[in-house]
Amino acid sequence: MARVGVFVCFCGANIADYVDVPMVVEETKKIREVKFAIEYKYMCSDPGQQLIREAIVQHRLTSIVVAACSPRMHEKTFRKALSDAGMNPYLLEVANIREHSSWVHQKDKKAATEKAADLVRMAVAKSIANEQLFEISVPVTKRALVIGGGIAGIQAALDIADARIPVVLVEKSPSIGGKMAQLDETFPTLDCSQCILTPKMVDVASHPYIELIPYSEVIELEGFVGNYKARIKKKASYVNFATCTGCGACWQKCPVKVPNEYNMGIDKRKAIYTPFPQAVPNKPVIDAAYCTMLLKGKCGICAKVCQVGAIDFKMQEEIIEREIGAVVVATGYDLWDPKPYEEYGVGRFKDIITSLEFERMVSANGPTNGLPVRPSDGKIPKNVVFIKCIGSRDEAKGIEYCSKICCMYTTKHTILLHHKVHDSHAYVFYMDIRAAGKGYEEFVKKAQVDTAATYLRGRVSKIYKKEDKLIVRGEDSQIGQVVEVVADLVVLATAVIPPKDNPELARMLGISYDKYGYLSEAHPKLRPVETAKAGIFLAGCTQAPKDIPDTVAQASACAAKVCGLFAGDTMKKDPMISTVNTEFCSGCQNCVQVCPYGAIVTEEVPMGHGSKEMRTVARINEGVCQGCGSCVAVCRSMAISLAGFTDHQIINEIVSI
Amino acid sequence: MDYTKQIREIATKLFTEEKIDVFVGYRTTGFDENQVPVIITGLEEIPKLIFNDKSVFNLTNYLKQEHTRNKRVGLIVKGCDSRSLNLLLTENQVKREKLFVIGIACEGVCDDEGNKMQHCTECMFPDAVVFDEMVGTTHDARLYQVNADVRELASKSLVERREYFETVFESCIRCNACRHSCPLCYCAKCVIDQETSTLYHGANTTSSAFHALMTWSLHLAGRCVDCRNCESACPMNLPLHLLHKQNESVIYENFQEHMAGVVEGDRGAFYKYSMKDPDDFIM
Amino acid sequence: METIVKDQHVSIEKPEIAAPPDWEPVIIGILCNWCSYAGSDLTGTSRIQYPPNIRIIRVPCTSRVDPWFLIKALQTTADGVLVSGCHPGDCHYITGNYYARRRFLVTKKLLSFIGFHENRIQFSWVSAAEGPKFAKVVAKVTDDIKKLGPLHLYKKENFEK
Amino acid sequence: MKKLTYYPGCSSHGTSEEFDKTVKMVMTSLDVQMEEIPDWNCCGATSAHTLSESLAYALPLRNLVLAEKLDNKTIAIPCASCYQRLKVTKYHMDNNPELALRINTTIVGEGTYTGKVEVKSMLQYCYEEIGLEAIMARVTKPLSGMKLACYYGCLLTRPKAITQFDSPEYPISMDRIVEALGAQATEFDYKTECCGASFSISNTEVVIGLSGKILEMAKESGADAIVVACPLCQSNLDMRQPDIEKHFGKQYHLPVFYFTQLMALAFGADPKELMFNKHIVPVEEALAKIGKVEPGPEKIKKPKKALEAESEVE
Repeated sequence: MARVGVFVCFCGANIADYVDVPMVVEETKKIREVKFAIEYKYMCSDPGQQLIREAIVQHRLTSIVVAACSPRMHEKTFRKALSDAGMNPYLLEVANIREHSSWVHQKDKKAATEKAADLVRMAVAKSIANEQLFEISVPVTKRALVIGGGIAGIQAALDIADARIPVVLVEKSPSIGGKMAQLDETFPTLDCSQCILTPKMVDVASHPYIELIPYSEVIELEGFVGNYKARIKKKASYVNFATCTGCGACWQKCPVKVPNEYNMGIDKRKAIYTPFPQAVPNKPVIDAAYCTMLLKGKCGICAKVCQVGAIDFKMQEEIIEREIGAVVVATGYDLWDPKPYEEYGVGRFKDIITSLEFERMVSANGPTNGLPVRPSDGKIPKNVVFIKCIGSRDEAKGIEYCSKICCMYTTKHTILLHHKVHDSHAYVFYMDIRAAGKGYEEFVKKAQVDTAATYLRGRVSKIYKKEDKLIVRGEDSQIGQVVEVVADLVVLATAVIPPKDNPELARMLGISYDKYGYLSEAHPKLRPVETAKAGIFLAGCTQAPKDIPDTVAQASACAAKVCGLFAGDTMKKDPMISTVNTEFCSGCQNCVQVCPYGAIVTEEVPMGHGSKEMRTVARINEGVCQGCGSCVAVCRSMAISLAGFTDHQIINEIVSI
Repeated sequence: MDYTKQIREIATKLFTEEKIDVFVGYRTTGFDENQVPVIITGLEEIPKLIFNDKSVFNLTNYLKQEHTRNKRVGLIVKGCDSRSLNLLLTENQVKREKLFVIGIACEGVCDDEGNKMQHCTECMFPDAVVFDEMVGTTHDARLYQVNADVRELASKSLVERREYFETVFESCIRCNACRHSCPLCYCAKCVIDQETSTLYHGANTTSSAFHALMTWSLHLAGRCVDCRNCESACPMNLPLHLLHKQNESVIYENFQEHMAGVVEGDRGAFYKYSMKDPDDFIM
Repeated sequence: METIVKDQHVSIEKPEIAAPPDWEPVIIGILCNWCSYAGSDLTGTSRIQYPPNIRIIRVPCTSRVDPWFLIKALQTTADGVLVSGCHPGDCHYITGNYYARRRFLVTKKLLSFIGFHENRIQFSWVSAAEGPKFAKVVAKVTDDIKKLGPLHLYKKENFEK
Repeated sequence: MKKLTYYPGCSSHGTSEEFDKTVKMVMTSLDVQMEEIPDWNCCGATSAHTLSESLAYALPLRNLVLAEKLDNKTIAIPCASCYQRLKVTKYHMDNNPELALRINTTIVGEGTYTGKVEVKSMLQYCYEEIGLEAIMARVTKPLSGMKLACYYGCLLTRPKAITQFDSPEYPISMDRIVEALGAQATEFDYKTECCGASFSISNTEVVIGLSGKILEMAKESGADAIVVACPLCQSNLDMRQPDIEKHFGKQYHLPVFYFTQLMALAFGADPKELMFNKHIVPVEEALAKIGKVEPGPEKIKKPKKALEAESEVE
């Protein structure tokens, strides 16, 4: 038989003025299971809590009901009081007679009192079905995995490592740096991208708490929060990084020329290469798709010229494993291929380039010595048309969303063009100018004045060729007329899209992604860096298009989350999660279907005691379950129960009114 | 519709080629035209098998029984039965590789008086959707129509409906035959028998019948395939299909979902959602 | 969407037993912890007054609400039920309320079909910021149920006495 | 021998007789047997879908269902608009089960749609199923010396999701075909611009403006003539050309051929049989580029197949 103690709070006058508290206590005492009931001025005060502690011992109470303010306010306080008295804290129920009664029925004391008594009775009924629950503690491996070595991954890794937590940073290309390393100057301050990025890259390489694994990919992640195991594939670089000094003799002598990805294919690199001069690590790799030694067994010049014998043509890819507790995904973005814009002649007209190509051209270390040129004849363009929203905000050809950064970088490009070619003129076709950010609007305004660029609000419908010029036909919606601009060079501001292997990555990590392929955050407003899977966080453009300041902020936020997760030796978790009674489970797996966290897996159990025949049942991973109860409601067999909100407890509440 | 010959041929073939251990089919009751399910285990019993428009029962109910579990089973399914089979497959209750399914392109089954059953005239999927071998000529696509009984009752006033169902729940004797005959009721222990619910709903009362039938029909919402095993099993002749068909019409009209069990892997409307679901009934 | 259940807006069910003069309905409110329960707390802290008939039960999410609870409530103690949760898209558990929404519609229509007035079971989306809305919702539900009178249909006691 | 279901559409019996006739000639030359859909009906054109969605799908659906009764894999349709209606209907029948169910019931009695027949435009059929090599093999009088601007119009390749053929903005199938015939296709950027379509009658000025641009660009690309695969495009570019010339005060002299006319010509057919006399803009100047061919009285030796075609048609 349950022995319930009830403690009704006056809350000063807050409750007592509108609810007849002694009357509630009297009513409560009539309940068979209630062995002790008392009112007190402030239950949450020390003496109030002392009252509870004493009553527990004196009356051998098996559960406690505190009728006071909202459980969202003081549930934790009272649970602690129970703990202090040696009672399981989850045997507490709070009847909310302040927010739900005294404050909202101030004109009718009788009704408010009746309601308060009912609420207490419901809480008593529920508490009878309460069970002892124990905080779940999950051991934590204090090491973080960062996937992606762009600015997001670099920032997250540095921030986590600065908290003296070991970080494994995995980058799939030979060098960290990402897209930011390809940029010339950055808006809105026009400071040089390399100048602010490379020190951070060097920090990563030299940080004692960061293990940098370049030219590698994460291929498998198993386990759950605090206890993941990652398998990492190290691609064969054919260069022994341990002995290589980075002298560069190999790539200077290599005879094979390959389009240079770093410069958007505008110039050539060698088959053995470091992606760019400031690469970290500054060690070359051999591109197996082009190296004639690897393809045909001929050449080997690099091995001959290498003083330290670092070239190893027999190198194989290698799988390594790391135990980690949390993952930061920072796989960045890709740029949309404008090929579907056939009416622009993309692919047919050489003098239509993308913004990143333009960025590389005007970059001081770029392939054209910092000058924009027409790819068709190498001449310096005078009239340059910039077209924004190529693929962005275009449901028919591209994607529906706004890529967020194009307005700003196009503005930057008009400035760079103006700086490099003084007698040039820029035309910008735009849909809207979206310059929301610190200093952004000012930047755009200033650029428009300084460069005297012509801004045309409207879409371009066609580009065709007339002699060696491109005729850009579009609408100037502000004058409501079709305009044609004669251009030497057309620059397309192509949309930001998620990396194409994001869905595969998401499936591998067990997190969700949206219809475009961006990885999904747990809550769009309040949990923007967490994923639905505990212990996996998102930084940068892999979640949505972002500029550099936002990316860095999100990366640091990830670091804070990781540090929070690793604050103790074990993670404490609320025990109010679901469990499966395998005896009743029919194995229909509806719960697996509806669980938003993928916390439910299946396992085989014997059909009966000692039986060899097996049947499939559901099992809930307590590390992952968040306790929403979706699975409970779809379980027709009632094999699942949610601790703290069991069917028994809720039905008790319903029938006790 | 008489496929007795074809069924016997296929069953013979299956037993001779040792593809199955048991075959679930129909046989006559022996004293009237009506039929009962039969589970046969060998060639010698094949002459018992019969299939015609009196083959009413949904045989997939037998897949949850002891004598078919873990055996290779040959089975006859009509359109509706095949949909319940699809659901059983989706819900991991049976293994496809253990089944040999004879699909029937069903012309509709008849009641005791020999009239075509009313629900067969409304049937949207007369042809089996899961089968290894198909018997009969398949049908053109058919349109969804709201069950005539549901439509009729729905057009009545609230009070009339309430009075009607009061008599229904009053008549229920809580024998649970509906549940036992339903191929989709396979829970180890039904919720209406579990302690938490028996504690409060009382015994054999109208109230408990209300509770039990409502809970049951909501557990079948989006899953019921309208085979009417429950109605044929009900000793009180309760119009149980009304509850199921009402749920089906709400689901079909509001959620743009497939009919229950038509698509393999589809668990029914309650186990998925759409952002476009109706929201206007919520304040 | 055409609905086949007509006649949902009859003002009053036929009362079998007249309501006693001092009768007050019992309404069970099942609220999700993150939006509606927080919203109802806000109603309290804002001292917005509403009728005292509602008895609130806290659940983590509307997806925890089994239609069975609603049937159980109507069968035992309640004259009406209100279930309230987060607005679509705001669910703390991402998708819970979408699943719940489907179940609610079917349950409501089914109960209406067998003779319960549609207003006996009502649903609302109330966010943690919508304290005033919560008060309005409760006032409306209470008013609706008062018009309908006491619910005796299938009540356990009627059959045990 | 290949077999093909043929849906001629109403314009083949009117403004584009020459298209219909040359299609038949060409197909015979190419060893393709065409079976016309028995009792075919109007595709609904632009009128039906402005009135009723069901009607707009039901009319083409009946044609599709009738076509399924013939035992051929493909329907080929010369008219771009008919093609569009049938293709769109097929797309929705295949991808929109709800709609399919509804529309299927509107043509009760005609049969059930199964989706086994592929819908292609005549251009697509020539390009994909016959193939450039087969076309090239039949050429007896190459069109060498002729520069042609291939104009596709708006419907043959769009919308891409539905037509699944060629590029929606810069198609090349017709260019490849005329190249196979020995002519030179010019780099022509206005391939898929709008010709003004049926505004030709209700608002001629629109057509003069739009078709005028097309002629202007075709001329600029260096073409001697324009090639089309759509009756309405042909009539707009050809019939309105004198008005356009008058309006802009320019001279284009660009005859507008159906691609099948040129195919027949290259396959060796008698130019007199190709109904060039129906054209408004005189074709002589353009045809003179090939050198040998003159639409005059001079008899040209025809290959056997083409002769057969002629006898079949007439």
